[in-house]
Amino acid sequence: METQRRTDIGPPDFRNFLPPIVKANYGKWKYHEIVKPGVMVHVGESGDKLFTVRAASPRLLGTKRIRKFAELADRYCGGYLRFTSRHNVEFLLTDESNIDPLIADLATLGHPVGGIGPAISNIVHTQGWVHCHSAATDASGVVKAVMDDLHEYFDGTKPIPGKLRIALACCLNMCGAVHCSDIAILGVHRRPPRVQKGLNKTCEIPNVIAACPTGAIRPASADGVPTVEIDEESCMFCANCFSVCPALPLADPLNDGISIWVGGKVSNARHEPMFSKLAVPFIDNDPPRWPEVVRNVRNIVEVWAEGARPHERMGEFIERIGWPKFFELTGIEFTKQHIDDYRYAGLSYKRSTQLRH
Amino acid sequence: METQRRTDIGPPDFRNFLPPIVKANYGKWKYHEIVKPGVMVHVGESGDKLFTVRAASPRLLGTKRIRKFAELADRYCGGYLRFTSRHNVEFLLTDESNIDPLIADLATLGHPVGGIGPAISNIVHTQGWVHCHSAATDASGVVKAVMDDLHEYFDGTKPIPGKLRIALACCLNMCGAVHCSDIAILGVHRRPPRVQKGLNKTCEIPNVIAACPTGAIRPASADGVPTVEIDEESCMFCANCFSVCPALPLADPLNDGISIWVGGKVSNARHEPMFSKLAVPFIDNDPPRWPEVVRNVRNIVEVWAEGARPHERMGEFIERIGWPKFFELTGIEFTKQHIDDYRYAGLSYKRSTQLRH
Amino acid sequence: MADKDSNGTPMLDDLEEGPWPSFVTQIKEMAAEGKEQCGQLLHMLERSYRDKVGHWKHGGIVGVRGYGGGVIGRYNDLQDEYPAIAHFHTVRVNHPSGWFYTSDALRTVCDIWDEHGSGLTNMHGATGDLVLLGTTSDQLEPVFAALTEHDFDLGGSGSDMRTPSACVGPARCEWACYDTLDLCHDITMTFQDEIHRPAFPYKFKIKCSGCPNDCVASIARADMSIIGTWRDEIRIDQDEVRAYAESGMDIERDVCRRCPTGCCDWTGKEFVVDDSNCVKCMHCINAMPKALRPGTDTGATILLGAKAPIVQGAQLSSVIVPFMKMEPPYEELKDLTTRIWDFWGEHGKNRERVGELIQRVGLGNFLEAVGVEPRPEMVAHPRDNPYVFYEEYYEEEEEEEEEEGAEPQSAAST
Amino acid sequence: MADKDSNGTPMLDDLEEGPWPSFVTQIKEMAAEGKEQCGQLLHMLERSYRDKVGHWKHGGIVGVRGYGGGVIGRYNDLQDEYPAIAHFHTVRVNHPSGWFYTSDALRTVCDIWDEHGSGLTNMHGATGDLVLLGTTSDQLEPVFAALTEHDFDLGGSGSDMRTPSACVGPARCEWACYDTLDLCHDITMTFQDEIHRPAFPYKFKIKCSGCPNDCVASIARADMSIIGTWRDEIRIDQDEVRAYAESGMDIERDVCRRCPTGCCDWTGKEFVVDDSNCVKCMHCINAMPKALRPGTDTGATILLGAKAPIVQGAQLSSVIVPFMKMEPPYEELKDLTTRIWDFWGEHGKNRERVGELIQRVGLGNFLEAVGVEPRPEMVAHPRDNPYVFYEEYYEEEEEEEEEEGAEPQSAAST
Ligand code: SRM
Ligand code: SRM
Ligand code: SRM
Ligand code: SRM
Ligand code: SF4
Ligand code: SF4
Ligand code: SF4
Ligand code: SF4
Ligand code: SF4
Ligand code: SF4
Ligand code: SF4
Ligand code: SF4
Repeated sequence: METQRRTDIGPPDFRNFLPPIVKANYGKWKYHEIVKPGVMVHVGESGDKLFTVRAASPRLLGTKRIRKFAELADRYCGGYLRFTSRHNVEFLLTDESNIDPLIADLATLGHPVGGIGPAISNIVHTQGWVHCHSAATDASGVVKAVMDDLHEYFDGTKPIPGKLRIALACCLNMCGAVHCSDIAILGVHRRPPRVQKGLNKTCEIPNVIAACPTGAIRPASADGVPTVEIDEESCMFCANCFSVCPALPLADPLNDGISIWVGGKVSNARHEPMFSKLAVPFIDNDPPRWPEVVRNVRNIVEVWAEGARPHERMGEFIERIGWPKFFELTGIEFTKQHIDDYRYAGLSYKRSTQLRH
Repeated sequence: METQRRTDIGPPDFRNFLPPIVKANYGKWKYHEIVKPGVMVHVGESGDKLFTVRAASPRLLGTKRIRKFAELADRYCGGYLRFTSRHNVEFLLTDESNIDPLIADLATLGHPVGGIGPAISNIVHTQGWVHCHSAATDASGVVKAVMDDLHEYFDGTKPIPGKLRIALACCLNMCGAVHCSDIAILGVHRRPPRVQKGLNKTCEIPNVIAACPTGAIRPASADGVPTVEIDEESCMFCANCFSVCPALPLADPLNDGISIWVGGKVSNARHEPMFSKLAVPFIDNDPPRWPEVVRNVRNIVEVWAEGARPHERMGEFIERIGWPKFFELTGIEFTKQHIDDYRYAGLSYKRSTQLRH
Repeated sequence: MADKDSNGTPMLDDLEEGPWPSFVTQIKEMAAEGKEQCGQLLHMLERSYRDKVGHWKHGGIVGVRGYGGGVIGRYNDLQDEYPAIAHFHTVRVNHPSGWFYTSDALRTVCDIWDEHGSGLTNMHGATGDLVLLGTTSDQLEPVFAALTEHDFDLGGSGSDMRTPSACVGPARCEWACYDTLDLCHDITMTFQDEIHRPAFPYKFKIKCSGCPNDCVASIARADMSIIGTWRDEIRIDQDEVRAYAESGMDIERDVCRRCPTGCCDWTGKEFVVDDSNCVKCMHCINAMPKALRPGTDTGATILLGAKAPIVQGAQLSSVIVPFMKMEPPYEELKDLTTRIWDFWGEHGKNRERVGELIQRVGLGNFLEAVGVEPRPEMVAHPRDNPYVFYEEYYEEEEEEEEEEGAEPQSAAST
Repeated sequence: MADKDSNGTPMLDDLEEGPWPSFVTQIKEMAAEGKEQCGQLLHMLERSYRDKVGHWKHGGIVGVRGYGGGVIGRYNDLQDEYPAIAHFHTVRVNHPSGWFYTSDALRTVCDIWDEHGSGLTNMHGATGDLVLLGTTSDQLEPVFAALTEHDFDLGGSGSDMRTPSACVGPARCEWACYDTLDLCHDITMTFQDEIHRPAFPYKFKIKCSGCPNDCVASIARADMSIIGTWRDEIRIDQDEVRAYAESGMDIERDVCRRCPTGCCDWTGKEFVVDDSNCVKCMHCINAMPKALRPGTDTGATILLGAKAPIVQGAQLSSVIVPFMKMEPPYEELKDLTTRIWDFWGEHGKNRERVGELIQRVGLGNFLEAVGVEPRPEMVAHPRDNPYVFYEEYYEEEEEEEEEEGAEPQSAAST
């Protein structure tokens, strides 16, 4: 038996999963055009045409739905499909006449088509209460509520100036890599960890102390047993201590919630990549639909859609009009929390007189 | 007697020193024009004309020369003159016909006229070996050598695209505020402080230890007497310890010298103010004329004068062409020393793919 | 509604409404298939919605024999109430480069997961893995056996090399400056041991984007970002440029004025690029895909260090090799990678990412250690503070004799 | 040359050659006037040129009665060889605003200094003082008496308020947005005690520039930078603009394209400014002084914290009041300044400049402490890291009772 156990074989070779037209035109594509919302065509130097239909996905998929996707792929494109880096599903067609029937079937199945070109695509997100122990909010539920509200920006009903990327992470670990998104939704804790009894049994106290960037954790002892104590004044709720020690939970119904960030980008197009900056410091968790989060995101999207120039990403737009104007247009209040006070804080102060008055 | 001792009277009221034409047009100037190198006219709403003749000064002046300036002022402009924030002397004339005779007299006295408009003005500088204990190089001597070489850029013989500001400081205290100059000449130590015997008598050991930003200073004792020892590996020669403790001199003939910095600016015109960045890490002290420093400064000036657009300051020019191009054009070698490794180092790394190849 | 309330998850039921596909529906579908775990997951999640707090505990170390990564252990804190998801571990399956599948391949995975797990997945995880969401410890070996039997293998987790990912690249993109899919597959195969057996100070991620548009967000999310670019001229089809102009595009305003270096011009007849000042940002090409294409002397820029903010603050990757040709067997890249791992392995602290290590020791020292020459392309600008370290200084003859010190006297820099 | 060599300072003699006025000539002139100090200074300096090291020692505390600042003590380390400059202290004389003088005023100072000192000066020091360079301890009181008798007073040194300085401003500049000279003189008089009696954690400098050109470099060199600006429209004389165009200026290229916000346009006939997006950078005005002028609703931006790099790195001042009207008696500004000094005096460490204090406690906390509302104008951008401090959190009823904590529970922020 043992001898038969296969390990370190790696993933299947992608070449076995490429449609013939891709094999034929591999590396020889000439240009692409957007045919209509959610549909684009790539034309090869050979003249071959590959049509891509991009459909929305909740990312959390049951095998039943995946089998449905497989069925559709068999029916319309020889069984070839792929998923995108933003978790949409893409069907790769050669027969143009299959596009509309496919879109119709997808609609019945509940998957709108869109997200290509100047549009809001799927929200990159994370586990939340569905599967993670570290979450300060849910992921899938917030995403569903926000995209229900913004779907017209996905399916092309409402045209916008350029790409707008939204991401969500349910804690500061930022598995959704929200630190570079046009709009980022971030779950945050706001209460210091509560030290659990028997911490010393589960955790290495020196590691725990070392884990804290602000030195808020000190060794202590509770009736003879070694443990730690938290200097609550210097805790900024990063949860790094919890990552290394289960006995320091931060999750707390009254103090957990969501913050909203804006103006990040990843691409090198025009402006170099940028981090997202704080827009709304805190909104209470309000399941199932987080109405305040939804309202704030829409508000920000609309301000941008209204004012941005073609191709202009959120961060480029804000840099052009200036942050004071951004806060004025969105009606978001500028507070002490918006002013950086971490390591590089000083570099974010305004060190010139170039101001609009 | 005591009662007669005057204190806290402050400086004389500048109003008593203003020429009548200035009093008459105070705050009511309309525009100015550059008449010729070193001469400009300010025209009041009244139509009055005030001519300014700006002459170079070594800044270090003996009373004899100052009396000469006073004489010239009496002869040509009713005794009114001023000095500039870059230490030039300005004569304030109302009678246009006095300009040339004044310039002639100044020439005989050895003071070229210039520095107005797109020009290299006087070098803001410091004490150096003439009067400071902290100097890693001389100030006045280097300034003299550099300006002897660049005087044509001051007196207008060689036109340039915009203002170019040079400053010199003889140690990292930067009294010349060289941190924001188009070209900065900075004296640097490169040998850790040498602990003098009897340090404990002159210095507070805890203060000395606290003064070191890199924690390179440790308490120690030499045959029973408390003193400090220097971890030479973590010393970067800032001399802050010396500022608080005379028993820790850094000055050293073999290791002191000059570094050259570029691209800083102060004005808010066009680009926000910028810090100077390292160009040449180290040049040996080579009195009396520091030929390598002079050569490097001229080289940088010429590269800029050659390539810059109208009004474009050094830093704006370099940002436009890119730092790699700057090093290529000047032939200055890019080394490990150019890469920041202090507190905010990470923020100076190139975090995009926007590169010229 | 009535029947919805009856199943006791009114809040989640509400999330089935609306145009966007619902994850709740997905869980319910699988519950309806008879997956008890999914029913209980649904109810525990509803409870989280009421309590406003998660009910998962810190995961213990679980996995498959011989591997140190690929499985995320997960247990709930209400074991008695939700026993079917008492363990609910995640299995990270290494996806095929570019996330390409055939319907058969997908069905194979579904069959395996229906047999051994909850039937729930993430297509895909944020790192790129095909995430199988929720199974019990005893099913880990069987699921692994079934997967490998069908040519699938696990991805990374813990302090190992994580599953690399790549943009669609040459398979469907005219802008791919190197073969992202091949490189991604190649390094995944080369570094199987590093992926499966955690031996690093912390995680290490590699992401491959074919051009500076960076469609896998590698500059923000990968310890090593490999981003395609070119050295020669942008290819221009002037007729197509004119066609864009005629179709009403304001080329001067929307293309030229948005060029970061202002190095392109529209004469009204011709689109002119000063390629020596082009920083390969892609904008003009993005705006006129039918008219413009990257050059043909292509390769990639290698950048290091991107990561999330925990705990010193987020980082974007920074340039370590401005331009590298990208051709199989990618030796130059692999050598560099190993040298980086060696230095990191030796000097990295526990849970210190490569980007943090570089900032701690200084880029200059890091370059020396991994044998790369410093170049101005690696910095946005040279240092603006005067705190330069020098490793040695000169001493006068006498001093030397006294101290018997070498001249120049040496002291390692920090 | 012969006679030059004979005086034994060949290196310095060489620095008398060349077109630029020579400091050596100045020292020699005063030596020739019979100032022995100057002769010895020259020879000691020549020695420094040979040795490549200075010969001055750390200055001890010297000064005039009742003052803690204004004099920099200086002693050489070769007392026996150069006794005439064994002490060679610097006296910092507070200059008149804008460095305006009459010939008589200059002669007065010369008379005093010829009598009591070396006759050498710096016109002026980098902070702005009229620097009297070199005298002996016993001459300090007499020189002070003579100066005050003629209406001059000392400037600052040590941990006090330093001599403020101002650009020429309304006296000779059409762009002055407030009366820099009057403000400079007014605060100098108001804060005489703070200038003469060091009571701060460290030095505090104020510099007044009439417009964003910042001709006294206040944003780089002053703990408090007061820089003129305006709120209304740039005044435009279109005829003069056209005159510049006719005279050959490329307004589109050299003015409009260099506008940081691209908010001005040249139609070929008219120069149009979108003042709502103008950031008052001065460029278009600088380029066309006959045609453009700042608006008439003028005031100043107040910034804090500039300093040299010792020891945490250099800082430029940052905005604390985006726009403040600047009219005598300048109460608003003086109140703010005192509130800042109070907080700094209480919380500043020894040798900690205001800019360093702000970075240590955080701008947000600093604003609270000095009673200024946070505004987006104060930052280049909001924070990009998620590490937000909150001073309080909520607790549930039970917890409270247990802990008898107030709700919300309070904890001061750092
Ligand atoms: C399919 C996908 C790659 C993949 O392997 O999965 C992809 C595919 C394409 N991208 Fe992308 N991008 C994809 C994720 C990204 C990402 C990553 C992300 O969003 O997390 C980025 C970086 C986003 C950012 O900067 O924050 C990205 C930034 C771009 C850009 C630059 C946009 C900009 O102006 O900044 C372009 C060019 C353009 O759209 O003008 C682009 C262009 C394209 C083109 C047109 C390239 C081509 O010629 O085929 C492709 C389809 C058009 C379109 O609009 O989607 N793609 N693209 C990804 C689709 C995600 C989705 O489902 O929506
Ligand atoms: C006299 C003086 C003020 C004083 O009270 O002493 C002064 C006077 C004038 N400056 Fe200045 N500036 C003076 C130091 C400065 C400084 C400070 C410094 O150099 O340390 C700066 C900031 C320099 C920097 O950014 O690093 C300065 C940046 C400017 C600028 C902006 C230049 C730019 O494009 O960045 C202008 C506008 C221009 O020249 O186009 C300007 C313009 C002017 C004008 C034209 C203003 C006017 O309408 O009268 C004045 C004479 C023209 C000229 O070119 O000198 N002045 N000016 C200073 C003369 C110093 C000297 O002897 O050369
Ligand atoms: C599953 C996934 C989120 C998702 O829903 O897709 C995920 C889930 C977790 N991440 Fe992550 N991370 C996931 C992609 C990321 C990414 C995005 C990426 O890889 O592009 C990041 C940001 C980029 C980066 O690596 O910095 C990310 C940054 C973190 C961090 C912070 C690491 C850091 O150095 O800052 C942690 C904390 C830790 O490692 O202790 C973390 C830790 C975790 C843990 C293991 C929680 C923990 O501390 O043990 C989460 C397990 C959740 C669960 O129970 O399923 N996860 N994590 C992603 C992996 C799926 C996959 O393999 O495809
Ligand atoms: C005389 C002068 C240089 C000159 O030749 O003009 C000067 C000379 C000295 N400065 Fe300075 N500084 C002078 C303007 C400056 C400036 C420029 C400015 O004020 O615009 C700066 C940079 C701006 C700033 O304040 O940060 C400056 C930053 C320093 C520092 C660093 C302070 C810091 O926080 O970084 C020190 C070190 C210290 O204070 O211990 C210093 C210390 C000194 C000392 C007292 C040396 C010492 O450590 O005791 C020097 C006395 C030299 C001597 O023997 O005459 N000097 N010093 C300037 C004062 C003349 C005047 O009053 O007009
Ligand atoms: S972001 Fe935080 S809570 Fe969300 S999946 Fe990642 S680690 Fe878990
Ligand atoms: S949450 Fe972060 S800041 Fe607070 S104690 Fe834990 S590690 Fe320290
Ligand atoms: S820069 Fe340094 S050496 Fe020069 S005067 Fe200032 S403190 Fe003295
Ligand atoms: S010079 Fe600076 S770094 Fe070196 S020991 Fe002194 S204080 Fe420390
Ligand atoms: S990164 Fe570039 S090559 Fe890859 S898919 Fe995006 S646009 Fe195409
Ligand atoms: S790729 Fe970018 S930088 Fe190059 S020409 Fe086009 S827009 Fe300009
Ligand atoms: S700062 Fe402005 S107002 Fe003052 S002199 Fe310079 S240009 Fe004139
Ligand atoms: S002052 Fe500056 S920002 Fe304002 S219009 Fe003129 S150039 Fe533009």
